[in-house]
Amino acid sequence: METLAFLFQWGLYALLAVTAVAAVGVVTLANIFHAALCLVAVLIGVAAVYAALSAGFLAAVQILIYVGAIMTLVIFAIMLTERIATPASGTANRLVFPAALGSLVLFIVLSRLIFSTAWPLRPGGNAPLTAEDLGRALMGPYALPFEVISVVLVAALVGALVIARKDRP
Amino acid sequence: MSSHILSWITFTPLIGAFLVLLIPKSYKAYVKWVATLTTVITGLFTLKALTLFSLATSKLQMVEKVAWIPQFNVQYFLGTDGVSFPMVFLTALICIVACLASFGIREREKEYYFLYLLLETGMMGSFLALDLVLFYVFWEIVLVPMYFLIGIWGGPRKEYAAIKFFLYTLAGSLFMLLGILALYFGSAQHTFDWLALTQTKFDPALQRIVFLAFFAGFAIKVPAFPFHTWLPDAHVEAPTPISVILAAVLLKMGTYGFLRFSYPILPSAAVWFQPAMAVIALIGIIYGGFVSFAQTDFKKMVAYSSVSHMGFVLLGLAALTGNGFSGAMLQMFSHGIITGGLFLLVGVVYDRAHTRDMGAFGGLGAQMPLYAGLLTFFSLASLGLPGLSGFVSEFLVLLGTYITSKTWAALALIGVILAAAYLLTMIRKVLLGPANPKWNGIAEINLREILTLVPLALLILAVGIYPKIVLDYMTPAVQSMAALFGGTPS
Amino acid sequence: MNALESLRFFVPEAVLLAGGFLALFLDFFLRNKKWIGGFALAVLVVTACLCVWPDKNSILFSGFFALDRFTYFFRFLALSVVAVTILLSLASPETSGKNEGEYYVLFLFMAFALILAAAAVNLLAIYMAIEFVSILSYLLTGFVKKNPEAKEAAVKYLLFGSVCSGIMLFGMSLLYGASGSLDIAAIGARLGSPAWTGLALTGLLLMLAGIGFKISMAPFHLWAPDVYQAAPTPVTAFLTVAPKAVGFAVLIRLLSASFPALAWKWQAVIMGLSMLTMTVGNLTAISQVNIKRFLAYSSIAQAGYILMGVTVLNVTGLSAVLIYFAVYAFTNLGAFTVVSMVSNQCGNDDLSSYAGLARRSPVPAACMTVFLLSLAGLPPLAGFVGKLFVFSAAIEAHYVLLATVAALNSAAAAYYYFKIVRLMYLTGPIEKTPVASPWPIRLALAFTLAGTLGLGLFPAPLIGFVRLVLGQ
Amino acid sequence: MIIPLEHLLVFGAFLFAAGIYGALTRRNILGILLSIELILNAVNVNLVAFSRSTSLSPETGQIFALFVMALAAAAAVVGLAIVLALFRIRKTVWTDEINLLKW
Amino acid sequence: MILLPCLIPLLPLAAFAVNLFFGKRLRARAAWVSVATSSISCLIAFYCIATVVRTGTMKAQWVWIMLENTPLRFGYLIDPLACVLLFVVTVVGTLIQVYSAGYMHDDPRFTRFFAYVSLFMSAMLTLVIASNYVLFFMAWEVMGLCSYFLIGFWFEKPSAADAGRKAFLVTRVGDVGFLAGLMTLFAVTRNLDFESLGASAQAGGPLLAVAALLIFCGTIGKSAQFPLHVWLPDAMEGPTPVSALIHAATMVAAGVYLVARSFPLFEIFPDVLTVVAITGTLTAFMAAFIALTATDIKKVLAYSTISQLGFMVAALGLKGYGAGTFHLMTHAFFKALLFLGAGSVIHGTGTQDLREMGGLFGKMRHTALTFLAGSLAIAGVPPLSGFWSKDEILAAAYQSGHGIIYYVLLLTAFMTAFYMFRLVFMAFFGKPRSPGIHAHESPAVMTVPLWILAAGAVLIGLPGSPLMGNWLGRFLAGPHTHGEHALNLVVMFSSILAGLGGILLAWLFYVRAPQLPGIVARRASLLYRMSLNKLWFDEIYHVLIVRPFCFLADLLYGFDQKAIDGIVNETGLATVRTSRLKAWIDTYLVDGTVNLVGALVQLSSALVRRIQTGFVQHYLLMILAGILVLIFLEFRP
Repeated sequence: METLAFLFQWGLYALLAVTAVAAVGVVTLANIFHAALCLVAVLIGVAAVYAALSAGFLAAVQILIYVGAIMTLVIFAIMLTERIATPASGTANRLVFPAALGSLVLFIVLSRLIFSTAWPLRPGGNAPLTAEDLGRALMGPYALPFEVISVVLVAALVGALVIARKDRP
Repeated sequence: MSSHILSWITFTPLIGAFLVLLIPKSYKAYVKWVATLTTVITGLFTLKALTLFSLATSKLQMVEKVAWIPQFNVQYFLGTDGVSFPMVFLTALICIVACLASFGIREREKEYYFLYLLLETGMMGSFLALDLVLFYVFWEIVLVPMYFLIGIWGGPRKEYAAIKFFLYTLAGSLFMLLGILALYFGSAQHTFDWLALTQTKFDPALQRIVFLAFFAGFAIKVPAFPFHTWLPDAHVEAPTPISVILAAVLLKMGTYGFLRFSYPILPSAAVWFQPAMAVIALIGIIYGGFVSFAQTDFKKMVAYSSVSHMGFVLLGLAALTGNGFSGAMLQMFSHGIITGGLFLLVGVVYDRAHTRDMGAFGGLGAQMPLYAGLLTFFSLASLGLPGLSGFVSEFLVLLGTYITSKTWAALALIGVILAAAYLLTMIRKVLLGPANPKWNGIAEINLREILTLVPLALLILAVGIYPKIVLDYMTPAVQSMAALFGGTPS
Repeated sequence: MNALESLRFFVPEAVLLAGGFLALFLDFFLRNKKWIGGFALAVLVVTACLCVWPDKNSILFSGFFALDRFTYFFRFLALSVVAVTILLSLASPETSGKNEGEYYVLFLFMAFALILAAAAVNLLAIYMAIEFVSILSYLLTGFVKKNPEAKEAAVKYLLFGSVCSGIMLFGMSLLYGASGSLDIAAIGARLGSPAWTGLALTGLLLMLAGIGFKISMAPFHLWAPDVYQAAPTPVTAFLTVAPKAVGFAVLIRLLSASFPALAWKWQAVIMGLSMLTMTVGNLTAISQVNIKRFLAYSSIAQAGYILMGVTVLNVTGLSAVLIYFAVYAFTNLGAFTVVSMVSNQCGNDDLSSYAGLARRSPVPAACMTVFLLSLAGLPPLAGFVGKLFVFSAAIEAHYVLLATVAALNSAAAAYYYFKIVRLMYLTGPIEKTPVASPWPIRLALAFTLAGTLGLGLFPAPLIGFVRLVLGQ
Repeated sequence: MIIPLEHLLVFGAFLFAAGIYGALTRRNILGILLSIELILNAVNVNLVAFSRSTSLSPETGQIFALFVMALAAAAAVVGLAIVLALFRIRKTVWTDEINLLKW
Repeated sequence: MILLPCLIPLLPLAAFAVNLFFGKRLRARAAWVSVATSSISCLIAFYCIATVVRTGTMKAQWVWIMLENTPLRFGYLIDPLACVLLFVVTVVGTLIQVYSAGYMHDDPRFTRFFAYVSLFMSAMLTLVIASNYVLFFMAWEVMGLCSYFLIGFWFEKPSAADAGRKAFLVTRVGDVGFLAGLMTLFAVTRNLDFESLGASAQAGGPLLAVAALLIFCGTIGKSAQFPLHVWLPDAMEGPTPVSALIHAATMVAAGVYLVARSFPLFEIFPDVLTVVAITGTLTAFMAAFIALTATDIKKVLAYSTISQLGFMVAALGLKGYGAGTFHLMTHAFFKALLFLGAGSVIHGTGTQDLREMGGLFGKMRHTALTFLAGSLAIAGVPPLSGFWSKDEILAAAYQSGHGIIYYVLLLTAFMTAFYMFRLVFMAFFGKPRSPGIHAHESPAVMTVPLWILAAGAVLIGLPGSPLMGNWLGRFLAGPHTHGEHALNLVVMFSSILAGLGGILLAWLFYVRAPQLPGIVARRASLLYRMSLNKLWFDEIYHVLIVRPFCFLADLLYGFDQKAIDGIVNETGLATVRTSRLKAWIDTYLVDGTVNLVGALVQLSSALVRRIQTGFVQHYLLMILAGILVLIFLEFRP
C-alpha cells in the first residue's frame, strides 16, 4: 500500500513534469502544428491530474470538450490558415527576453506567495464528488448560471456564424 | 417683478439670446436691434434695482434664495451689496455700449448676438451669485461665449488667443472649484452659502490652502503678473466690442472674486498673503507700465496698461485698509469705463485704417479732431488726471497703501509716472506730429461711435469730479470689510 | 433564495432573454431587418417598464446575483444605453445589411449580460457575466463585413480580453483557495485578518487586470483606442459606456464586499491608477486625428475621473461614481450620436470632416459643442455635476494631490475638446451639404441632449435617486 | 491528497506563467489562443485542487472549472471565427502584421 | 454770497466748455468769450480781495469724499497770499488773452487755443483759492495738462509735440513726489487743509520733514527748479502768449505758491528750508549762466524765468515769505511783459534768433519801449518793480547768515542784468543783421496790453516798497510774525550796483566793442561751452534716464514675450500672415494649456502615444509589467 502510494505520488510528479515540459513546448515550438499537439498533451496531462484528484467527471469533460472539440477546431483552423510546412523561423516575436523575464518573475512571485500562505486546509480534505453530485448541483443552486452558459454558447455560435461565414454579394 | 429684480437682470439677456436665435433668416437685419433692446432692458432693470438699493446698510439686498441641489446644499442665491452693485451697473452699461459698438459686425450676426447676450448673463450672474457653486457656474458660463467671440470674430491670431484665454482661465477656475469644495467640507454646516461661510471661522491652515486655490482662479482673471500673458493676446485679437467687455468687465471678475470671496471668507489667509499680494500688485503696476511703453501696437499697449491698472486694484486689496478697499473698488469701476472707452477708440481707428501700428499713424489730431479729443480725454483719464475718475481711485489706493507700507506706495507711484509716459507717447505717435498723408481722407469718428463713448466720458468726468456718487454705494461694504482687518468702522 | 423563488424577481431579465430568442426566430421571417431593431427597442422598453423598485435588497439564485437598488440603477443604465445604441444602429450604414437581425439579437443578449454583470455577487457569476459581455463585445466589434480594421480590432480585443480574463481568473482561483468560497461577501469575511493581506492583495491585483480591462483603466486600457476606432460607430458608442459601467459596478461591489479591510492598501493603488488613467488618456487624446480614437482616449480619461470616486469608497464617492456614470452616459452617447451622423454622411471619422460643421448643419454642431463642453465638465451641463461630485469626493477625503492632478487634467482635456469645437466653428466648411438626420438619430440626439442639459440644470432628482440607490 | 497542495499550485502557476509567456511571444494568433488555453488550464488545476482541499463546499471549485471550460469553448469558437474572418481579408495570422490601428 | 468766489474759476471753465463745443460757430468771437469771462473773474477777484483786505480771510468748504473716517473737504480759502495770486493771475491772464486775440489771429485752431487758455485760467484760479491740498493738486495737474496742450499746440511740428510730452512727464515726476508728500502729510496729521496746516504740523517728527521735502518736489517740477528745469526751455515751442501766461507769469509760479502755502509746514524744519534755499540759489545761478549765451529770444527769457523762479524759491527758503511772494508778483508782470514783447518781436520779424535781429528800436517803437521797461525792471533798476522785490530777497539772504547764498544771488543779479541787456542790445539796437527781415509794429490789440503791463512792471513794486511802508509785506504777514526786513542800505546799494554793472557790461560787449564776446568765448572756452550747451542736462538725462528707461521697457517686453509667454509668440508674430499659421497653432497651442510646460505636454503626448504601438503583444507586455509593478509596490518592505 505504501509502495503503491509512493509510486502513485511519484507518478503524479512525473506526470506534472511531463505536462510542464509539454506546456513549454506549446509556447516555444516553432511549428504551430507541433505546438497544438503539445497542447493536446498538456490537456491530457491535466485531465490525468483531475483524475488523480478524484475529479473523474471533470477529467472526462476535459478530454471530451477540450481535446475532442476545441483542439479539433484549432487544428482545423491552423490548417485552414497556414500550410503545415511553414518555415520554422520567426514564429516568436522580439519580446522573448522581456516576456521570459516577466513570466519568470511572475512565476517566482506566485510560487513565493503559494509557499508563504497557510492554506486553510479542510481536515481530511473534501470528499470526492461523483458525476451525480455535480449534476444535482448544476440543477440546483447553479441552475441559473448553467442556463446562462447555454445562452452564451448560443450567442457565441450565432455571432461566430455571422462573422465567419463567407459574404455573398 | 421687483421682488425678483436680480433674476430679471441676470436672465433677461438669456431670454434675449434665445429670441435672437428664433429670428428667421429673412429678418436678419433686426437681430442687432433685438440684442440692443435686450441690453437696454437689462439696463433698465439695473436702474430699477438702483432705485431699490439702500445706501445705509452693508447687508445683502434684494436677496433671492431657492434650493437648487438640496442634497448638496447648493442654492440659487442671488443678492447684491456695495461690492457687487457697482459692478452690475458697470456690466449693464458696458454691455449696452459694446452692443452698439458691435453694429460693425456683419458676419454670422445671429451667432454673435446670441453669444454676446449669453456672455452678459454669465457676467451678471457672476456678480450677483452668492452661492459658491452658482458663482462657479456663472463664472464658467462666461468662458464659453468668450471663446467663440474671440475665436470667430477676432483678428489674425484669434484661434490662438481664444484658446489661450480659455485654457488659462479654466485652469485657474478649476483650482477655485477645489477651493470651493474645501470650504464646503471645511465648514461645520457643509454649505456653499456665502453668508454662512463669511460667518464661519476656518482653520488658518485651511484658509491658506483655499486662499491659494482661489488665488489661482482670480489672479488669472485679473490678471496678476505671472498669469497675465493671455491678456495681450486675447485683447488684441478680440473684436473691438469684446475687447471692451474683456477689459471693462471680465478683468473685474477676478478682483471682484477677491473682494467677495477670498477676503471676507478667509481673512487670516488674506493677512498672511498680504506681502505676496502687494509684491504681485507692484510687479504688475511697474512691469505692466514698462511693457506698455515698449509697445508699438496700439491695442496691445492698452491691453498691457490694463495689467498695470489692475495692479492698483490688487494693491488696494493688499493694503487691507478702508481707503485701500474703496480705492480698489473705485478703480475697478473707473478702469472699466476708461479702458472700455480706450478700446472703443482703438477700434474706431482700426476700422478705418486696418492697422494698429502706432508708428503708422501720426498727426491724426489734425485729420480727426473729434476723435483726437476723445482719445486724449480717455488717455488722460487713464493716466490718472485729477478731475477724472482714474485719479480718485488711484489716490485712494495710494493713500490706503501708504498707511500699510510706505515702500509699496512709493513703488506704486512709479506706475503713475509710467502711465503718463506710455499714454503720452501713444498720443504723440498717433495724434501729434506731422500728418501722415496716407490717412488724408480718413473719416472722422461717426455719431454711433460717439454715442458709445459719450456715456462713458460723462461717467468718468462725473466720478472724477464728485466721486461720492459711486463711493456712497461702496462705503458700507468697505467699512464692513475694513472692520474685518482691524480697520475702524465708523 | 433558490432558483424558483428567485424567478419572480427575474421577470425583466427573462423577458429580455425571451425577446432575444424571439428576435432570433423573427430574423428568419422578416425581410426588412429594421423591424427587428424596432422589435428590440420594444423589448427594451417593456423590460424597463417591468423593473420594479426593490423594497429590500435580496440575493437571488442561491447567492449568485443580488437584486438590490444598485442593480436597479445599472439595469436602467444598461437598458438606456442599449436602446440609444440600437437607435444609432438603425441609421448607420455600417451596421445595416443582411446580418442586421443577428446584430440586434446580440444586443438584446448584451443587455441581459450587462444586467447580470452588474448584479453578480459571486466570483463565478462575475466571471461568467463579464466573459459573456466580452464575447458579445468581440463579436460586435468584428461585425462589419469587409472591414479589415474592424476585424483586426476584434482580434486584438479578443486576445487582450482573453488574457486579461485569464489573469483575473487566476486571481479568483487564489481568492477562492484562500477563502474556500466564491461569494464576495464571504471572501471579505474570511480574508479580513491581516494574515491574509498578501494573498488577498495579489488576488485583487490579478482581478484588477480583468476589471481594469473592462473599464479601460491604465495600464489595461491599451486595447480601447484601437477597438473604439475600428468598431462600427454605434458599437463604439456602446462600448465606451455600458461595459465600463458594469465594470465599475463589479469593481465597487468587489472592493466594498471583499476587500474593506484592505482599503488602506488598494486606495493608494486605485488613486495612482486613477491619476495615471486620466493623464494617459488626456495626453494621448491631444494628438489624435480620428474622432473615434479621440473620443476613445477621452473616455479613458473619463474613466480616470470616475476612479476618483472609487478611490473614496464612501457615500460621496459612490454617489460620485453613479452620478458621473449617468451624466457620462448621456454625454458620451450624445457625442457619438453626432459622430454617427457625420460619419454616416462623410464615410470617415477624420477630424477634418468636422471642419465648418457649424455652417453645414448648425444644430448638430451646437449639440456636439454641448456634449464636448459637458465632457470637459463645464457648467451648467451635466458633466459639471459629475466633476463636482468626483472632486467633492477627493476633497472630502483630503486627497489634495488627486484633486490637483484631476484639475490640471480637466484643464488639459478642455484643450482637446475645444479642438473639435474650433474645427466646427472657426474653420470654413469643406462641404456645404448638411448632414442627414433620420428619425432614430434625432430621437437619440433629443434624448441625450435633454439628459445633458436637464441633468446639468436640475441635477437634484438624479442625485436624490442616487442617494436612494445607495440607501441614504 | 496525494501530494501537497502547494506543489499542485506551483504546477498551476507554472502553466500560468508559461501561458503568459506564450501569449506574449507567439507571432501566430492561433499560438496565442493556444497559450490562453494553457492559462485557463492553469486556473482549472488550481480550482480543482482547491475544491479538494480548502473549499467550504466541495462542488464549487469543480463547477467553476466546468464553467471555465464552457466559456473557454465559447471564446474559442468566437476567436477562431474572428481569426478566420481576418485571415480572409488580410491573409495573415501574424500579430505583428495586424497593426493598422495604432497611436 | 458764499458761492461767489467759486465763480472765479467756474466762469473760465464755462468759457472752456463753450469754446470747446461751440468753437466752430464762434470763430473769432471765441477770444471774447474767454476774455469776457476772465474779466468778470477779475472783477469778482477784486471784490474778494477788497473783502479780504477789509474783513480778513474768506473761506468755505464742502465734503468731497470720506477717507475712511476723515472727511476730505473741498472749498476755497482766500487769504492775503491767495489775494496776491488772484490779483496777478486775473490781471495778467486777462491782458495776455487780449494780446492773444491779436497774436493768434490767423491760427486755424484759434478757438481751441482759447478753450485751452480758459481751462488753464480755471485751473489756475482753482489752485489759487483752493482750501485743500487735494483740490490744489487736482488743479495743479489740470494746469499741467493745459501746459501740455498749449506747448504742443502746433503739434504738427514734431519738436512741439515732443516738448509737450517732455514738459508733462518731467513735471509729473515732481508731481508724484508732491502726491507722496500729501500722503505722508495725511498719514501723519490726518489733515490736508491749508488753514489748519500750521496747527496740525506742530506735531512735528521726521516724517513730516520728509513730507515737506516731498511737497517741495512738486515745486521743483512745476517751477522748473534744478534738476527738473529741463522742460521749461523746450516749452517755448508753444505760442508766445502761452509762454508768457503759463511758463512765465502764472503756472510756473504755482510751485512757489505751493511752498508759500505750505510755509507753516516748512518753517518748522530749518533743514528743509535750507534745502529749499540752496535749490533756489543753485537754480537761479545756473539758469542765469545758461542764459548768458542763449541766442533764441524766447530761450533767453525762459532761462531768465527759471532763474527768477530760483530767486523766489531761495527767498522762501531763507524765510523771506513776503519777499518771495512779492517777487512772484512783480516777476509775473515784467516777465509777462517781456514775453509778450518778445512775441511782438517774433510777430513782427518772423524769427526768434537774436543773431538775425538788430535795430528794431526804430521799427517797433511800442514794443521796444515797453520791452526796455521790462528789462530795466528785471535788471533791478530802481524804482522799477523788480528792484524792490529783488532787493528784499537779497536782504533776506544777507540776513539769513548764509553768506554764500547772498553773494551767489548778487552775482546772479548781475548776470541777469547782463543777459537781459545783451538781449535788448542785440535785438533793438545796432544795425539789422539779417536783410531778409522786414519788421513791422504789432496791432493795437497787442501793444495796448504791452503798455498796461509795462505800467504794471514799473509800478507794481510800490506796494511792497519802503515807499509805501512795506504794505504788501504787512498784508501778507498778517498771520505770520516774521518777514520784516528793515531797509538795508548795503544790500540796496550792492543790488543797484550789480544791476547797473550788468547793463554796462552788456553795453560794452554788444554795442561798444562787438568783437569782445568772441574773444571772451575763446578765452573761457570751457565756461562758454558749458553755458552754450546748457550744462549738457538734456544729454545727461538722455543717457542716464531716457535710454535706460526705453531699454528696460524693451527688455521687459522681450522678457514678457520670451520667458513668460514662451518663445512661440515671437515665431507667431513672424508667421502671422503665412499659411503656416494653422500648423503653428496646432503645434504650439499647448503653450496655452500650461504655457511653459506646454512643449513638455506636447512631448509627453507624443511619447505616451508611442505606447500605443498597435501591436497587441506590446499591450500584453504592458499589462504584465503593470501588474508586476503594482505587486512590487504593494509588497515593498
